[in-house]
Amino acid sequence: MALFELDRSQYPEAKADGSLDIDLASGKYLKLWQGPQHPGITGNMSVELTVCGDEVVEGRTHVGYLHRGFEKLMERRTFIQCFPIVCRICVPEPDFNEYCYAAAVEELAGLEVPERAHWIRTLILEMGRINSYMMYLGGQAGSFGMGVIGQWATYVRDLMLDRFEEMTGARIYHMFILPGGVRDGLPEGFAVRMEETLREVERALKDINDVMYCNAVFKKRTVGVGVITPEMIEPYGVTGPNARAAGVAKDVRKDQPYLVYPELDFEPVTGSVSDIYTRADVRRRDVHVSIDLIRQILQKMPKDGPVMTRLPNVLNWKIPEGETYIRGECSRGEYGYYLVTDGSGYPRRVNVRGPSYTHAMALLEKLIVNANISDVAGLMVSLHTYPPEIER
Amino acid sequence: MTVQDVLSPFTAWKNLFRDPVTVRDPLTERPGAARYRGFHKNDVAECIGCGTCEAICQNAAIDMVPVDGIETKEGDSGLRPQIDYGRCCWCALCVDVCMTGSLTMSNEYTWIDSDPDAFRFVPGVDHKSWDDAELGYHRPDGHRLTPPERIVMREMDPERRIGNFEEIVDGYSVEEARAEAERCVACGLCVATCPAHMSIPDYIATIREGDYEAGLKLLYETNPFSQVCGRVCTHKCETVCAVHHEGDPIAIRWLKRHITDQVDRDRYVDIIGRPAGETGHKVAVVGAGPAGLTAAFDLARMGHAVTVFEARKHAGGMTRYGIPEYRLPYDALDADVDVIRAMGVDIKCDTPIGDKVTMTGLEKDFDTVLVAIGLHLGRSTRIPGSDHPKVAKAVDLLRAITDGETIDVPKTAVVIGGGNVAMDIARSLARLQKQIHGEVGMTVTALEDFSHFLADPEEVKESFEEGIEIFDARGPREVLVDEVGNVTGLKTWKVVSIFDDKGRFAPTYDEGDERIHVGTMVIEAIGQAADVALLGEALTEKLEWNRGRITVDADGRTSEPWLWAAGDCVNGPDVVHAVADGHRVAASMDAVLKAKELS
Amino acid sequence: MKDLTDRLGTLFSLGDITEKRDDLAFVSVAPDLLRAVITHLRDVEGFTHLVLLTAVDWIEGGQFQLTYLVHNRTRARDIGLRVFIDREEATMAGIHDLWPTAATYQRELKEMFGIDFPGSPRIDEEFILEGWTDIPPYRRDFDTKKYAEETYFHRPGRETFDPATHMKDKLYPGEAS
Amino acid sequence: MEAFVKPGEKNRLKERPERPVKQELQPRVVKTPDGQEITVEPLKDYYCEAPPRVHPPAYAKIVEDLFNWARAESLWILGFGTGCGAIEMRPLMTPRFDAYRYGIQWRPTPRQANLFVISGYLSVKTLKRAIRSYEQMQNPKYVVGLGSCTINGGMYWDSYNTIKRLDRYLPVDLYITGCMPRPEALLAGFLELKKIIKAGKGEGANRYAENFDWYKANQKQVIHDWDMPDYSW
Amino acid sequence: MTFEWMKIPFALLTLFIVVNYGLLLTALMQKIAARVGGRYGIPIYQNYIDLLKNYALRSAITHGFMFYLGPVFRLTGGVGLLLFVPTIYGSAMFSNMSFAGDLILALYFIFFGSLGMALGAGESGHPYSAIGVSRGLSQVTMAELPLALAVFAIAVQYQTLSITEIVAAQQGGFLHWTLFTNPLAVIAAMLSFLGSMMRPPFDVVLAPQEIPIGPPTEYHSAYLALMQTNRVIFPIAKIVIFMNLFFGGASNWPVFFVKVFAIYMVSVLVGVVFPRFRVEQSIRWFMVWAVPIGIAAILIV
Repeated sequence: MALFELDRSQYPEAKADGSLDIDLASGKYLKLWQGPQHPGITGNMSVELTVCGDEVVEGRTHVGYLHRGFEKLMERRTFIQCFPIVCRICVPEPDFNEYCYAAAVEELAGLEVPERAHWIRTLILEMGRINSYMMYLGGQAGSFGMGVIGQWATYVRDLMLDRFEEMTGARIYHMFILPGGVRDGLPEGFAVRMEETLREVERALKDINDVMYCNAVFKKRTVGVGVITPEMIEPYGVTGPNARAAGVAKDVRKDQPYLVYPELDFEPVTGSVSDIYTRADVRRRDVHVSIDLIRQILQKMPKDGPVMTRLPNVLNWKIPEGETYIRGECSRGEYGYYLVTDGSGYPRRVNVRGPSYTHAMALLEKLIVNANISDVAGLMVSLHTYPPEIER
Repeated sequence: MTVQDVLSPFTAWKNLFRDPVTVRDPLTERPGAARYRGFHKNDVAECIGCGTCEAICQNAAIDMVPVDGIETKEGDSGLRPQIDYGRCCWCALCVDVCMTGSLTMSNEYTWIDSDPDAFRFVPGVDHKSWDDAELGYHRPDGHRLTPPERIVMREMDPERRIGNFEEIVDGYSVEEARAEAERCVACGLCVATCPAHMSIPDYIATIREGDYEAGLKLLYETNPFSQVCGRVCTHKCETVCAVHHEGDPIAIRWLKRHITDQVDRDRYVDIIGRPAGETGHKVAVVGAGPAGLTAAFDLARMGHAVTVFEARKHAGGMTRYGIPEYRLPYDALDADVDVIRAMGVDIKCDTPIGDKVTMTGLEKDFDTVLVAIGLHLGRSTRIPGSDHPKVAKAVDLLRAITDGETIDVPKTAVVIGGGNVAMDIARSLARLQKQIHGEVGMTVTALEDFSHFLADPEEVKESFEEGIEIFDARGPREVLVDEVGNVTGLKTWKVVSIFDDKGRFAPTYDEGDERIHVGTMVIEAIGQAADVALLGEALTEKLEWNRGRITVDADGRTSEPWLWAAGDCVNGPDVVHAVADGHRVAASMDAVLKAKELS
Repeated sequence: MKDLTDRLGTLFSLGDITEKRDDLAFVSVAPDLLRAVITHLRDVEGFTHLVLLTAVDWIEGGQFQLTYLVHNRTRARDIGLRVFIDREEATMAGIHDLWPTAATYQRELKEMFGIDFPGSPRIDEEFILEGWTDIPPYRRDFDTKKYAEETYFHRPGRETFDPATHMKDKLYPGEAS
Repeated sequence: MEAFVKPGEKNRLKERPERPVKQELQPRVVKTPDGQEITVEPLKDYYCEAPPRVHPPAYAKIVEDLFNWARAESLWILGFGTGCGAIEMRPLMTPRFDAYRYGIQWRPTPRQANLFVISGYLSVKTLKRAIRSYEQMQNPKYVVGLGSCTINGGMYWDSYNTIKRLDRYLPVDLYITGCMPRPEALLAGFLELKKIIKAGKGEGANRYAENFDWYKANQKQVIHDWDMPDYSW
Repeated sequence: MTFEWMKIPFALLTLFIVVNYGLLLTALMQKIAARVGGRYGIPIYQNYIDLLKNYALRSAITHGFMFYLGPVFRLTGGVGLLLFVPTIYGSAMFSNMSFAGDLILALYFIFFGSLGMALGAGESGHPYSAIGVSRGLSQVTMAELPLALAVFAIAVQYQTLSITEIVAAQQGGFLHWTLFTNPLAVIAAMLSFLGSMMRPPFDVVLAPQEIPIGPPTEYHSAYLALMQTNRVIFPIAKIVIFMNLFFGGASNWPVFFVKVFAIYMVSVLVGVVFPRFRVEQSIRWFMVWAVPIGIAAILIV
């Protein structure tokens, strides 16, 4: 209805760098801060909105509330001491940090990882992916005021955390994948309990599908909102489900297979138009892929064999000079570790490339313009970003 | 948008009729998983306080603190880890690295307090509710952060080595040594056990860094017999090595040897440093063994004029005359002696005390005197037939071999004794037998059984490899002599026990298990005594004695103010002990001499 | 990867080339050539995805190494461009016009390393830190432990003993070494 | 609890240059849509400045006991995930653990919340917001430090950007150790907090007001751009 | 009709019953919603504690006179609404202050609270309050429209503006309820009811994830307690109107409890399973669906 269309001609012109010259003194605009203390924000970050009526004229992401200086701290920790700290970079899916870091160290130190450790690592990463998506599903529904999805999703995530707990000995920060392999094999009867959990996940997914995806109001809120056009993908470094929803069938698991992905059978999930709905849908289907992958892994993985290579004395561990980049496909996109060593017992530099770095900064600031205030939270959640991996 | 989209969401209401999935009582119904990394437990009896957990903790959460009721002793620092739960991140690296496996985790995870200073405790000492928890994280089998296996020392094949006196072990290559040095966790528990308190972790660190000259300097600060000790030290340090608890100890002795091998011998004196300026004091040392020479070395570096009187042809004492060449090549010993000489020590060989030089003379001519005469008299079993000329003492034979004297090598011989000296003489004679007769015919009979054997395991292993027969738990009863008067062998009984209830030496035998060991010669290697005759009667009278040994105080000082005694003759046979003694005596003498200056 | 570096070598004068894996190589490029090389990689060779832009502080050599990692999505391979710039006058031309998202990386480098990218959007704005007055924290000469000890409160009352020293004090006090 | 030290006594802070007030916080003249011109002084207008006050228990003991019981049984947590521990708040409030059963709810605005759960480490930037949020909460209010990093810095003990001891900056009633503490531990902590409140010991807000200068000095020592009033209830 | 002073204690008794019922009912609704999520939810008495707690908070701040009056207005709206509608049909004790034209007054009171709230929340100076108020007013206005149309329809139908008379007209079996005599009006009114219950899909006014809880953002302590009290009275008062107008009223307390619960449940039934509309979407939705039905209801009559 044309009745509600706003006249955008009165908005200020964007400058070359995309910023706007907004005269707050004119009284036409209102400055709004979403976050850091704001229930609609993902994690602890904030968005500075300049609104005109209900429309956002400009949005600026502010991060740093969770900055702990990991990259600096790692420079003064030995290679083994870095291993417990890396997982803290991303809370909902910490295992990716552990894997990337371990793989980078293994490559530079020339360690061979036992076959079974690869399988267990893949298993952990896929379990973590489900968890991360469940977290997202709850957040996405919650951002539109549908709390019940969050209840279900968090519950099945919790069941998955139980599996994590019995396998790794911890709920959130598993600290299980360390350079050289993994700590231990699977506990007795793990596959059976895992299958039960997977069934629960599937059941919850079906319910969520019925209630959230086949929902007139949800569709109304999300279809066609916050579209990432294919043209935006390269300039804004969009990866993962955000890009796949736009039809870019790029998945690191397929393109540059790592761990045991070459031996697993799956197809990357894609969509057609990357709006909030499709992105949510891609993620839902991705959970199904992960469930299938976990089943394949549990079926195909070797039942015995070592899970840990013999490490040198970690207290005196030095790694020859070199640099490398390890990437993987986490639930949010491309996760990578850039590790530089200088022959000493400490990393020279570690740089963590989290997908949120591009998604929550440049991309969000781009997408947020002309959005409705009501959609800001939903839009932000739909990019599936976690601030700690931006500021680390 | 379809009608389905409007109706489908209402399916959520079916949950209304399902039971909630909530855990009714989360506080009691949810124990941590079997592998849960909860709060720490420590088996304080197992723990050795090595501090490896502290070293690996990236959060600086662990302090090593003294604990009431836990004594500091060899191989146990008496410290126990205190964990600050205001720092811990439950990564369990401390558990993974724990050298004894004493540190584990429970599956308990709830600790609440309004006092922020309360979150600090010594696991296993400060009693907590989770101390008895059965579940929880333990290091999985095979998951090690420090390599437990020692780098194998390459040595000559038994076939090749048996015919000669060449050194058996090859020594580590640089790569091997570095790999072995990297296994060290630098806890420093070994330092206290080493009689000379060598700075072991520090010199091992120099191997990792490849800085051998720094390593050599560290070695000679505490041990002028580094080359000797690098080969034949009894390495007590390795018995308390933290790695030893769940793996092979670090090859500390071989690493020490590796440092000395890596530095050119011409550079030694420059690296070690020249002695300080002269003080004008004169010191006499009787006996150029490890104890005497170490004291001489130290005193010379302090600037005193030291003269060493040695009865034999060469310096070195028991290290030369007691240890066969295949274990300690003479050039290594000579090199160490040369270093000591280079410090300005005057070593007078072939100068026995008694005739030309007497103790009374030394007392007059020198400010202080050290007696370090070692144990050069072999003890006898006193069994029937042991006075036969073909029954020899091991020390005498070894000396003869060292001095290159021709000895009558029997085709078959029996050794009585199970210590290292027994092995030395057996293996030396075996070599000579091989050279002369073409085959080995040695038998060793030991009082102890193999599980309590006195000789080093590797000595035993190598002896077997060289074709020497070893019988354990055999008590010698009689040397058998045939009617012509030739020794034909040794009769032994099976040993039932060696010590009585009170721990006194009183072996009992099973007479039914008798055995005849064939041999044309019997060698006694059951212990040595000091030859104290050289002290002279007057002095012997004046000194205090305890079971045939001179009584000395902790510094090695005798009851005579000018006289010190050190080494095997006061402490029993051990090279590195002798070195430690030498240091102690030197420090004590130096203090006395300095005090004299002041007064 | 060899074919690519060879082709690049014919067009530009490159520095060290490190083949890390079949799908990853690092190439050193002079600062003034960077733009040409990276534009060529993007437009001609299909390296359209800027993976990361970060810096390494080689304080011993007085240099910052900037690493531009670009990725070819179709052929699934990466090339990292190493650019060494002077540590004292750390300034570099930005690539935010090639990839808008690079502006974020450049802002971070400005704040955490003190490397300036003149003209980059919001380059002087605070990014992660707030009210920071010390030297940029990712520089090697910034000692985070010392800073933390000076600035924040640590809970007192902790004391630790070195096993070797403690054993010396207990078992053989006063003896040498 | 360690004795309160007078401000300045332990000031080890290096001299730091004065930072200029941000442009958006400087006074300016704003023209309203109807043409009026009004002066805006953000530092005054955006905040409600007033000194903090000690509110001692005002009623007879039996009434206070009743009130404390009500306060304990109705804990409203401020929805501010300051650190990674916040991730375990979600399971706590969802079916598995369902903390609502214990009268625990979350509120999106500090005005209506009574319990501030500091979920882990606080970066300096977040500390500033946490202080503001805390001060906007109404007396009595409670702070729970969640995780090791609130006790003694945790694994960020040598980080240049996180505070190490929460009790220096906010009055903390309770600590739950762990990294991170599980929902069960949180729940146990909240139940423990209830006991504290019922015993009338949850007087953190008054402690804060009494030692206001000390807290402020500590806060200002790490927050370098202090562009807000000292207290803004 | 003369004013009987005895009505005052009876009205207060009604108020007391309604407050308690409201406190329990809202808790019960929360428990029901929690069940759908798979959990138990708050204890049934939790609302009492929360209320007591909020009254017992020691400090409270004010942003100005209107800020203080906001909750008072809001509560007045709720109480007033309740007092001017007959709760129990046929009971002299519980017909409150109902009179011939009370329907109009009731409609006015529904609006009155929102207005007062708007003024008070506006005074708090919080931008989210302001946004919430603007959203609230536009949505409430829009949601009132179908209700007004429906009320108009039944006023025409029953030819009276007295709620009591409308209830009287519906007696004699449930087929006499407006629900069956004029279903279109009821549908329009119920859609409006959904819109005014602050539950999804029409809770954009509060929308914790967008404008953390909108108008009441700044309200706390006793202010909040006042509003909480209102929050239990007002919906019930509103439901009483709906019950009287469309569902035959209640002739005794048990019927009252059941009917109020059932009508309340409608909003929960929808609210739990749908996300929220944006404000312009909900306005559009009322325009497209509710208003035409309301007009149709009038036309049919």
